[in-house]
Amino acid sequence: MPAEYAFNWAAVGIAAIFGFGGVASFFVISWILAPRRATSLTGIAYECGILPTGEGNTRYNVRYYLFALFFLIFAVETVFLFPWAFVFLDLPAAAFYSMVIFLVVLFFGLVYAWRKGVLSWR
Amino acid sequence: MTVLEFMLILGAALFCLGLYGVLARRNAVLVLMSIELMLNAVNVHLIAFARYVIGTEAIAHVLIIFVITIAAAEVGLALAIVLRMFRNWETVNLDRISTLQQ
Amino acid sequence: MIETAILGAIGIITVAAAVGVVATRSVVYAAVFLLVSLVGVAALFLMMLAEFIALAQVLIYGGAITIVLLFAIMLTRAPEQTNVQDNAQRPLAAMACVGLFALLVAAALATPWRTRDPGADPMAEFTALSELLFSDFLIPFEIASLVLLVALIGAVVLTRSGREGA
Amino acid sequence: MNIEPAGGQGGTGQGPVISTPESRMALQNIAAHQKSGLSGVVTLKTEELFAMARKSSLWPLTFGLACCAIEMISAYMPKHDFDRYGVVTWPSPRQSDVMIVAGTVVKKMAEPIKLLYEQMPAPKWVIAMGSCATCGGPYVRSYSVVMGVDQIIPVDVYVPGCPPRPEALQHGILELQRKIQDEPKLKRGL
Amino acid sequence: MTSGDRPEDSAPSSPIEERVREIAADNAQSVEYSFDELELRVSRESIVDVCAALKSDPDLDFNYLRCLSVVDWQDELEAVYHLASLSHPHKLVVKTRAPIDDPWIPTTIGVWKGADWHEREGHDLFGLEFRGHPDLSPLILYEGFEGFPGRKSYEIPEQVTFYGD
Amino acid sequence: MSLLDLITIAIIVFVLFNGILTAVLGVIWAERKALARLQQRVGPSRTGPSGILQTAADAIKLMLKEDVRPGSVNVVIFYLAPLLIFTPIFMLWMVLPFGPDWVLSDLGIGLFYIVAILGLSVVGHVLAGWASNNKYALLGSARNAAQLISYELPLVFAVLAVGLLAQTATDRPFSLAGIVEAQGSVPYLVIMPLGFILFLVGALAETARIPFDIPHAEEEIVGGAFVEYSGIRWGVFFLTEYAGLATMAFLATILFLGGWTGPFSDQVPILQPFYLLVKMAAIILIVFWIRAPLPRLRIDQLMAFAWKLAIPASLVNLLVVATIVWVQHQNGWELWVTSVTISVVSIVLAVATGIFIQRRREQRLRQFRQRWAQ
Amino acid sequence: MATDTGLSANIVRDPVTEQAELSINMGPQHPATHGVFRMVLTLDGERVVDVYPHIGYLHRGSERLAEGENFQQITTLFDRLDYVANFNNEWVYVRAVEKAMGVEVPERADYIRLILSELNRIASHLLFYGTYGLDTGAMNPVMIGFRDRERIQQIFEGVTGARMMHNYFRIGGVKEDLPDGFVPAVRALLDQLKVGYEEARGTLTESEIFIERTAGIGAIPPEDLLDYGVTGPLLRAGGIDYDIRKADPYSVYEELDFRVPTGQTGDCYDRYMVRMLEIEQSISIVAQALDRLPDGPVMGRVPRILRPPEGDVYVHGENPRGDLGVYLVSSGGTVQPYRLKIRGPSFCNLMALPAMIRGSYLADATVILGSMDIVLGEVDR
Repeated sequence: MPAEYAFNWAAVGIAAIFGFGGVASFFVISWILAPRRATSLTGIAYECGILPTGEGNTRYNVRYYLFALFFLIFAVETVFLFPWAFVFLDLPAAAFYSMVIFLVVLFFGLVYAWRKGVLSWR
Repeated sequence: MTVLEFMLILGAALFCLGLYGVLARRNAVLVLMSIELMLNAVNVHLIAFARYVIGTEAIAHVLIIFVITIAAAEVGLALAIVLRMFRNWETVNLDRISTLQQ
Repeated sequence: MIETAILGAIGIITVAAAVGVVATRSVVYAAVFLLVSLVGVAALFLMMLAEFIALAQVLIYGGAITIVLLFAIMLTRAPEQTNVQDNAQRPLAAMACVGLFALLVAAALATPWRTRDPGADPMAEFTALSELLFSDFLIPFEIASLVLLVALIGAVVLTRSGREGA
Repeated sequence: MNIEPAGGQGGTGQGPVISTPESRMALQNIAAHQKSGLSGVVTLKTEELFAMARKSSLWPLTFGLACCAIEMISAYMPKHDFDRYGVVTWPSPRQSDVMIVAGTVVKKMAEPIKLLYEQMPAPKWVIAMGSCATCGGPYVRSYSVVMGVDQIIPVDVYVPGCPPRPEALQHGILELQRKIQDEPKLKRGL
Repeated sequence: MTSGDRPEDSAPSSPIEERVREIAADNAQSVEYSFDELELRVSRESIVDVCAALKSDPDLDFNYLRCLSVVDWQDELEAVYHLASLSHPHKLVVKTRAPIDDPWIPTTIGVWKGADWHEREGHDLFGLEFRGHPDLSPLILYEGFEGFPGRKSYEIPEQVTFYGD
Repeated sequence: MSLLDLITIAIIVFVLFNGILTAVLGVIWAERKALARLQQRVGPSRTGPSGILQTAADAIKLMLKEDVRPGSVNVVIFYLAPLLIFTPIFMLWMVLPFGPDWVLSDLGIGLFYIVAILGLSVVGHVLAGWASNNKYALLGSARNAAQLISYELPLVFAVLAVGLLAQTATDRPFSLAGIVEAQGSVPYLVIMPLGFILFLVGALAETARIPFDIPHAEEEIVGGAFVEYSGIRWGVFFLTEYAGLATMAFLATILFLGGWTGPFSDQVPILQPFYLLVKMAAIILIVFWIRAPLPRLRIDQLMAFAWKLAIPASLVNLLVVATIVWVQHQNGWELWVTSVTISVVSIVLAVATGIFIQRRREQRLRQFRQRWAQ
Repeated sequence: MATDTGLSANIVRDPVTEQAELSINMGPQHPATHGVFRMVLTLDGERVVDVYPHIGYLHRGSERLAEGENFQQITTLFDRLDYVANFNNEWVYVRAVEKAMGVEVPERADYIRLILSELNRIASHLLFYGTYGLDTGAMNPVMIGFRDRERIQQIFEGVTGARMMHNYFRIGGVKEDLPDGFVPAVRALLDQLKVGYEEARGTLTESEIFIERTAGIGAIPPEDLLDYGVTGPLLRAGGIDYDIRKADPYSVYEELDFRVPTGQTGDCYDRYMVRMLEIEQSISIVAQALDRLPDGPVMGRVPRILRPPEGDVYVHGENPRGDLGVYLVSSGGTVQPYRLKIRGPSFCNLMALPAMIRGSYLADATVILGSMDIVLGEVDR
């Protein structure tokens, strides 16, 4: 494994560990220092001073799912865009045009969703 | 055990776990997650080949990209179907849905 | 030495998280385990010097697919299901999987792989990948766009309320 | 002289206590001197540091009941500017330290107030702002008014007035800060 | 310069009075002036009909229910409807009574939606049931409040002042 | 890869971690002071000179608050969510260059790293809302996730356009240090103003600042996903929010403002971090300034803005830059020709969008003014 | 716990959108409910399907309390009803007693009352401006609004000695004459208010996002407004030109020249605009009244002990929130009223809330509630 590569990613890995560990250490310090005086009422879910009714975990709006899905599709597009942006200058014209077509196709999907009113919340 | 073999066994383990999930789980969302595991097992094999086996260098990488793409499309569509099922039958239990269908 | 240890640790974490995915009863826990497992796979990619693919894995699986899964879970009220999530085929499935695993391990260990010396420049691999993708794999690439389009349209059609417009 | 309702911030639960801060401080000072060694000094110092942090960052719950609420809001606004003391509001009790009960507490509202108080994480303080929250005020003969919020939750500082001027509320906050600073010496709270 | 409401029209208010008499007809127990406002007394059975007629009549057009008060006259409960018209400059007071041991008056929520909370409040504080009201659950008192605090007979309980538990 | 390397990295990361914490305290203090100035107030003034210790006191106090864990929450995920939200933001700092040599891991595909890691923290938001078992939290987390993922796309496309542009001047176009070098003396803000605006909009939304603070929306859902969090766990969310703001300001500086470069920065290296800080501070102050007077958007307007305007616009921006760069490469133009062309096109596009929006606004205002004419 | 095998019973299904509904509680402690108002919203995703308002979290029994107090003492209760428009409340009450007793008020006292009440109307509308800014998410308006309100309160303090609870209007006049330098001070204040008004114009009135958030939200037909008994700026925003100062003039309003601003659509923006224009009009009314302010006594001839004759009066006046009515029943010969009913404008306006909110977004609910500018003191009394 090349040394620079290893160094770079070791830094990222250690950052992940420190991010987790640092924040977790906050929790531990707080757990040691903070008073504990909870009563039976303390644990009740906050709902503007009224005892909560019904269950908290009710379903989302399906529209949120669609936005997440669009994001997924466009994220995949990003995965293709980055390598393309890296090399398209060195490749024949077909590479450039193929990405234009790719974008247009996905843009069509966006327009379709737009037309169907998915983007405008009814 | 070489690294290649380690990766291959790892991939095999992921694949079998995924397969077990697909067969044994009855919540549709969990089944989908298991399918994701299986796809990832394939990716692990591919990356191991790309690194250590002759003749598979960049092609394996490209294949992984396509696997990820297909997985994304599959998850989006399959979950939409799950949502549809849930709307129609108020459940995501596959056993129950197959009985309801009859 | 350190590398081997890290690789082993990542592998163990990945498999353990995968076990969590298929063993846990809570669907949300399963999603979190899946996230860990997939990020573990991304780390494996990193160990194999494929940094672009590792990041793509994190972006698509870690960011997007997990969110979509979580949204679907929230939408189906599935997190409240605490009863057994497994069906009756469980022992049978377990046996089949153990058998398959044994077969695959045997195959992996028995096959004489034609190995080569691993490459050493990650950026070169990224360049190679990119060039291959946009020269030899142009047609699959365009088809991928169509697949994504179909997924998008299909999801829109499926999730739209059935009565409206019908 | 202030009358401490029992089960107050200290949560000692020893029944009604009537004492002056001065008398209690004297008692505690004696107790502190009897402690031997460095550890007592160190803990006292850390606790004082903690008390300084606590008193400098009093976050009240966004919560106004009646007339006094308007004067309370005035206290956050340009002319009086509570932010100088680090007092900024948060809408959820989970993130608040102080509950400023500004206005008349009616019986229908008593339960929500109690619940909100319990939902706040310790250490927590209560300021009763205005005559109504202190003792019922002009509504002392009403059938639906609670005669002071100290009947449902322990109060640390009473701010008299109907309604108190914003300056009076600021004085109340300063008094509360003094009280918090005194708490480690008094071995209460924390 | 007078303070308070001046008599609203020095112009003859009698046409309104006549019109009110016409509409109320047999239902009217009395029609008279009190201060500057015309006052119409009707029986509780006819209150809805009278109110509906007062509202729908184009000459009167009492489209605005200014206030609905309940007064406890010890033996009787009185509902007072202050009406006004925004198209004509005139006002009217309609009163109706119910005995205190049989306290009900038909609801006028079908005539003015604005009667809704006034009636619920009257039910809360005076125990006057507005029959036909869709939702007479406590509006300003809490569930389980004992007695009718608006009534003269309601003794305000001695306030218990205590410190601690 | 030796153990020494690992220890070095660990020390640097530890310093960075604490540095970020301190910086965040400073940023929060600066915001309170700046907001107070904008609102004719004084702001914190009692704790330390000019109230500079105010945020430190807040942090210590949060640390000392009781750890309230509502009975109905899912404990594991409730505790996991703050970690999941903070860690990705912290990981971003590993690739941010503080100077030409002052970068911990100078990844060849640093841009893609940022894009990938940025998406991770959304999971934490959704989990936080779900684990709280609270209706406000659930609504808040749904809004938060939808907003974060929607505005990540314009951000990503704007960032990618920068990478494309850097192709013309460097052979490491996706490395952040490479991008700074590629900018030379002309920052990309001048060459690609449209991209900068899109980046800024995306960054505002990613950090949930007014007018995009719908996930928190105190007036509607009382603080959103974090409504049940108390003490230091809530503090971590707060910290993450401002750390995210600092990260975004840093990124904007690197990508669009020329990073550490400035007059005499090559001769006097000590000026480099100074320039970086000044540029970051300028961006952060702009964000504060935006916050003071603007009302909040509504969730549907927000999403419509993202999907109907920001994403198409950023895609168009990307395509335009790509086309010009490609044509330049085909025809062998000079570098400055490309820059000027892109600059002109981008400015024209930005101004056209601006005029379009302004005309709509004028039209509407005229209508309202007419209606309310005396 | 619901299982995935059974159909969950507590899902309410909307036949149109087939979404599960979520009922969410706002208040009594909530930053946007302006006090202790509580409403339970039934949501379909982000859409509000239904609203059920709960009031009474500030019910202090003022009406019953008034039956046990002397006529002079009751003014203090009126101060605390609509606690951001204290003078306006006091005025309506003292007019009711004056009408019942037939007391004449000196002209100077009438003018003093008018000036103070109109200033109070400005203060109330400034409070609305600030809190409405907060409701839409902006921070600066509340600071601007309170800065100017503070200036008005300074004048009040000079006149009555109190910032809020003045108890200054007496039956038959006012408590004492104005202090020296009142007129120039108010003139200077009016100039400051005009500057602040322009500032307000820049912050919200012409802000694109603010218009986007408020225009077209919460409008219901004017007939419905009337049917619910909605009054004040809400009614006028709906296009109905009903202002008691014009429609049923009291005091010296007839002698002054002012305009009643009305809206067209009745949406939240119109309501905001009507209030802002009323500030302008009130500034002009105060300026005119200052010009005409006569000399003379400030207290009429009133018996020391007030015993109104038997009978009932209903007096109303135009408060910042609408039509405040006082129904006063005197049994004759007593020093206490037999019955006092207060018709709070916010109380009646609130009845229209469900009709306004239904079908809008969750975020709009707080904007609509904010546009009603309720004060719980007079809702619950």
